[in-house]
Amino acid sequence: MARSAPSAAARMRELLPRIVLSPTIALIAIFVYGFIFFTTYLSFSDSRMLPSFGWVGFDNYVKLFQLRTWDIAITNLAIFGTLYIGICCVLGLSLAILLDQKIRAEGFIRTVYLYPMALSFIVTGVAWKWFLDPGIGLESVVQGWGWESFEFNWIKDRDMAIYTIVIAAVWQTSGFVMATFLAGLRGIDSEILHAAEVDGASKFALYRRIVIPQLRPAFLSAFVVLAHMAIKSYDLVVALTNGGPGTATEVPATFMYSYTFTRNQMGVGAASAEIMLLTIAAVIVPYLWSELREPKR
Amino acid sequence: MKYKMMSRLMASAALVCAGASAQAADVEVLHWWTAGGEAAALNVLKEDLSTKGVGWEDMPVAGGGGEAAQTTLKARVASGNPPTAAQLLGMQVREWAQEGALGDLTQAAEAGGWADVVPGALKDFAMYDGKWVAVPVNIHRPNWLWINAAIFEENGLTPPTTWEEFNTVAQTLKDKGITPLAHGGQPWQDATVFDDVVLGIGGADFYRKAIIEADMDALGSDTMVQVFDQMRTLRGFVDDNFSGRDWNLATAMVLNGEAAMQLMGDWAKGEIIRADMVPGEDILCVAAPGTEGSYLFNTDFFAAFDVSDDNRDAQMELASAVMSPSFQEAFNLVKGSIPARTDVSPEKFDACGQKAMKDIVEAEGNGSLLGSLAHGHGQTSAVQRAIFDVVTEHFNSDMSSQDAVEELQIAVESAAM
Amino acid sequence: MTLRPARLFLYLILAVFCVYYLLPLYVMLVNSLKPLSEITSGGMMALPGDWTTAAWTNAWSQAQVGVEATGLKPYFMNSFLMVVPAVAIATLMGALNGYVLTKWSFKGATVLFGLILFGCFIPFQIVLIPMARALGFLGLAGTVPGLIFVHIIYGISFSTLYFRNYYAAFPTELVRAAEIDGAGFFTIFWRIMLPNSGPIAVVCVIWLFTNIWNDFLFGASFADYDSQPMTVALNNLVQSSTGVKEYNVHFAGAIMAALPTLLVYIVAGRFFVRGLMSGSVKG
Amino acid sequence: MGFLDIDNVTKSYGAVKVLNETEISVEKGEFLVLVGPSGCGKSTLLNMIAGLESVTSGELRINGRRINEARPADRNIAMVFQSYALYPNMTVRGNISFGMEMHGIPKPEREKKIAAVAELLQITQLLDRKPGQLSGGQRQRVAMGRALTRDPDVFLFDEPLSNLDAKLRVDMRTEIKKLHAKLGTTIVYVTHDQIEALTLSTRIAVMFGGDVQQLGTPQEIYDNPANMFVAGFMGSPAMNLVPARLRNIGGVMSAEVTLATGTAITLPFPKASHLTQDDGREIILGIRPEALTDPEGASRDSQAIHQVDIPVDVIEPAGSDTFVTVSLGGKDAIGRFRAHTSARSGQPFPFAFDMEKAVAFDPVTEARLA
Repeated sequence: MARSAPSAAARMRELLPRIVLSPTIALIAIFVYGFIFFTTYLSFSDSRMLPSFGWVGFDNYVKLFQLRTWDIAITNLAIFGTLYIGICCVLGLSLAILLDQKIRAEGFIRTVYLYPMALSFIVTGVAWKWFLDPGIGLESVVQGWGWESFEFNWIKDRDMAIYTIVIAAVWQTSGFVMATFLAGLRGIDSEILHAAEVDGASKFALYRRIVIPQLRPAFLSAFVVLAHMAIKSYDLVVALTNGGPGTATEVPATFMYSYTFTRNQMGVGAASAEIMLLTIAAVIVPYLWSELREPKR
Repeated sequence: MKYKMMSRLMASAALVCAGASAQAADVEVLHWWTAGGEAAALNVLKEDLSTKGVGWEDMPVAGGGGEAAQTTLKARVASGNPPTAAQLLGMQVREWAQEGALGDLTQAAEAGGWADVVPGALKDFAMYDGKWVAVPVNIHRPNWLWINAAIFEENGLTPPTTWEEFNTVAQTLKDKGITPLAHGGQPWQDATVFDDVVLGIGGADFYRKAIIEADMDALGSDTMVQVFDQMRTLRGFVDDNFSGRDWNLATAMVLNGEAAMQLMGDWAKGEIIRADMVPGEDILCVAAPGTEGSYLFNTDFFAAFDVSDDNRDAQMELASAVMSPSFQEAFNLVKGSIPARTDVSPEKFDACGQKAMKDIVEAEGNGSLLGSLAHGHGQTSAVQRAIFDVVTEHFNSDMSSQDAVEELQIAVESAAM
Repeated sequence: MTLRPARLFLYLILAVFCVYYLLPLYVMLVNSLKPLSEITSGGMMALPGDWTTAAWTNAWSQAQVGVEATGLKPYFMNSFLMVVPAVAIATLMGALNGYVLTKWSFKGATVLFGLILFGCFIPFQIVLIPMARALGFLGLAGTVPGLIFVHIIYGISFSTLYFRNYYAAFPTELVRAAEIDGAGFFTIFWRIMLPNSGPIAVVCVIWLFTNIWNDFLFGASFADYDSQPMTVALNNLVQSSTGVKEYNVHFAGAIMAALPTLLVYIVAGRFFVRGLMSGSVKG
Repeated sequence: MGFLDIDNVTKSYGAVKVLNETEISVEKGEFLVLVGPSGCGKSTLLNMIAGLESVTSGELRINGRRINEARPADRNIAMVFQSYALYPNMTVRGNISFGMEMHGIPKPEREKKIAAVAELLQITQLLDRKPGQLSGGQRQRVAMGRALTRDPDVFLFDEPLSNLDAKLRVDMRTEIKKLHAKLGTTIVYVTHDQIEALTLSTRIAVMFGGDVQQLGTPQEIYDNPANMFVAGFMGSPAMNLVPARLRNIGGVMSAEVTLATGTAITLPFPKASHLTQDDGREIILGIRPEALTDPEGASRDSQAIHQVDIPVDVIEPAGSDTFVTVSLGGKDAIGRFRAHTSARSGQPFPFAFDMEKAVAFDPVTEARLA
């Protein structure tokens, strides 16, 4: 049977969605992937103050992994990332469950929990620094109340300073995670909950066995947001400790910034950026995989 | 009003005579003097330029002692849209000049006779390849020791002139329950102290060899071990809360008697004056122990970037205005530093300023006018920060001096590569 | 009401966390209302002995930010001029992308979506130098459109993610019905999709507005002297290295700089959970 | 050539063929129902007619015009969706008027048409409400109203009643039938509900596995299902499919069925008279519940009533009828008795087999033999 050729208008209709999508694709291709490629090249180059294109092979990577600060940065990221994501999830979920108990002032409380997300650490950095400073902050205030032996000097303590970063980071994002979980909780069919209650499930069992397993999508999106924030966290560290005491709270983001822009060792900075990108990819790609496979029913 | 018109006319006439394009463009200045007195002092420059028909486009980016401004500068240069002038420290001037990003001010320099009035050590940074590429705005001296006079008087102490004396004085104070040294644990502050100790213990030649020339033997020498020993000793004279503290909070400790001394540059004077105290009287200023006769300097330059021809005249105007004695005097009176030209009268400066102006002449004479490592006049950014790493790490941990010296050598070697 | 003690305990826990979240804001607010002398004499948590709004007026219109003592006032406008178009365009493009990816999907669209999504995760520091070059190349260096352009690029991944997930749950039959009714690609988008995207638009706008308003790095690097955004000005006010630090003014300025985003959260916050519910949390 | 021609049409997604070569010709004013279980290809076919899915091969014609490439809007069709697909942001009026607006019909004319359609469907008082404020039945009417304004050549219905409760469904079914009678438009209607198919249609296409299993009037489909699938799918309770054996007893054909007791009964089977050569052949005997009754309830007109005593397994009174289950050929078979039957479970009872209504299938090909 002869199939008449589709008209120009029909072809246009066919192409239109792709045309609409193409500016985005072009922008992303250049300004995300192109730049990643550029950085990759820089990481193999002798760039110092500004990009330069002399090829030096893996020198920058070798140098990078010999640097103790990089070691510290990686270790800190592991500690920070684990605690930050873990605590945010647990706290966010707990708060969401508590808030889901038909609380009277829910709107107000939710806003209070959520607002830190609105503030950058350029804004709250000084307040946090003061609050954590034993001389003027929490320690001195509590001691002023009469609890003389109270100590809270983590920010001055090389071994503990990274945990103060966790405290502030959790402060900023746990409300957002709470909102994500709350949305997940509200999305659960209430009939299932009634059914479980009729079955005699205790409140605890109800959440553990029925509710939390259904929050998997919320967990996933919270995890992705948290993971990329953990790896990208820069403002926070700069505002609170600027990497100190010593280099105790250096993280890859501050390391990369400092080598690229302050120390004029752009090649090493680019190498560290590559490692960060690989880490991000290792976290994100499996997520994207699972996310995007599903729609192909 | 009439006068202003006249002067503007004359200025443009002068430009026409000079054969330059009469169109006076604006100058865009990237700097990190963003707040308080220093920013207001810069306004003097702006006003001055506006009388010459040159507009001022202000591009302040503060943070990390110019680190944020450096990032901005790189972005601006990379985008092919550099500012007319940018505030830079000495080493940064040299690094940008090496990248070929800077313009040429020689014409203005010759007209103004700058070569005769600017100290040689500064000229080394302001000139590259025989051309003037930047103009110095001020000379800071980081190697000051600030002393709370009342505390010393009460305890019958005299200002220490060597590190040994310092240790004795400090121990006495510590025994009496007074924090001897106010200090803020930030890398640049640690390095400021380190500078003083290297210079005080090793002397000017050692400082030049170890810091400025990054000589491996000097860096690995016993003298360097002694320097780190002294750093360890100093650690004992600092209160427990020092880490991360801003320098001005440390100064405040000296001002309100919580601590007796601080090793800090002359910008601390601003805090002293604001607390209604008199530098040189209530708060004594002496050279850091063992550095009397030497002068570490820290100069802010306005580097001229390679801009289009239209802007070049305005750029020259800016440079000339910066170098004018009246601006140098007015600005540095506010800033706490001393003028970058030697022919400004010390009359209006306070006791500490006058001492600095006297000391710098002496130091230049005996070859001990040296660039400060902590403030970007000792080493390239890479090496400088590598040394910061070791100094800070050592100061904040229980690393042995021997280990620190080894680390220092490795760090400098790897960063210099 | 038999569970009274448990209920009380519940409220107690929630209240404790309210304190945790409000503390930094409290510190900032209290200290912005004190004279500087009260701050330096200690007592970070104490209420002001001498209430004064001097620091606020100072930060708003008198404080030295750079050469001129303009306060933060002029920078507000700069930020708005940058944020509003960037948010509007990034949201619209995200909506269009989401619409195409879910309702006009074609072979390879999912892969493209995955590639777009990865843009959410790129650390901004690494794009600084190449972006500067690109802007210079495009003639957008140091301009407001240039800054808007940058924010759109790195906002679009998020807006596409939000709208794509939302539209995935949006009944396709509506699109089909509109097609049969004779509506074309764009008519369906304007008349059917967008009017029904309220919840997710709120989420997207909140997210983008906060991120772009709070951005410092791009603002400091790509703005010109006359377009520096609020965050850069605030930073200039707070971070001066060798100047005197007026903490009360800093805090007042900081709260001021945060007011628009705070307001967005307070006003639109209740739609936020609803918006999250309606799509972005679903897998 | 009919009014709507589905000419050798197929649909594939990549290698997967979801609709095999399909040939249906619909006459003007006909009410064609596509019925079948989910995944049978009926919705795909409908969407292809609507232009929402592309045609892989073959040709679609309306009124002789090829429409394969035409935009949905240009096919002069209207469609009512399962979920009604009302635009939630528009009022009822807006929903009804949207399509006309898109076709550039001027406002006064639109208003007039809306009024007329609203009148017809009795939704005038709902015109200014949003879909969210309507009940299921009201939404259904609005969705039909939206379709009606178009004066389409062909009306497409995609399971329009499946979201309604049982009572409303019956009411709306009647309404749709009335509407068809009144307007006389050509309708293609997709459902999985065989009762809807039987009650509404002038013709039915029973679909399964991407094929049209049988195309015919409701009567043909019901009485003479083309194969075991159609037999089992159409009618409720479903046709009893009983394993049996053909017997040629002196030139007269019979079906032999084994009871649970082991005894075989022989049922004279005049319809199989053309199968005299197949003595002993295994067949599946298809017999509808209303052809397996109590003797008093048996059809008076039938020439082939055969009565047998069989032990009753289960009795299920269902108001107007009573369903009686017995074991035939090792399978449960259901008979439809009158309401007040004296049959008792566990006891033998005389069953009347109406063999005029019985059919036979080949157990392997499942096609009808007789």
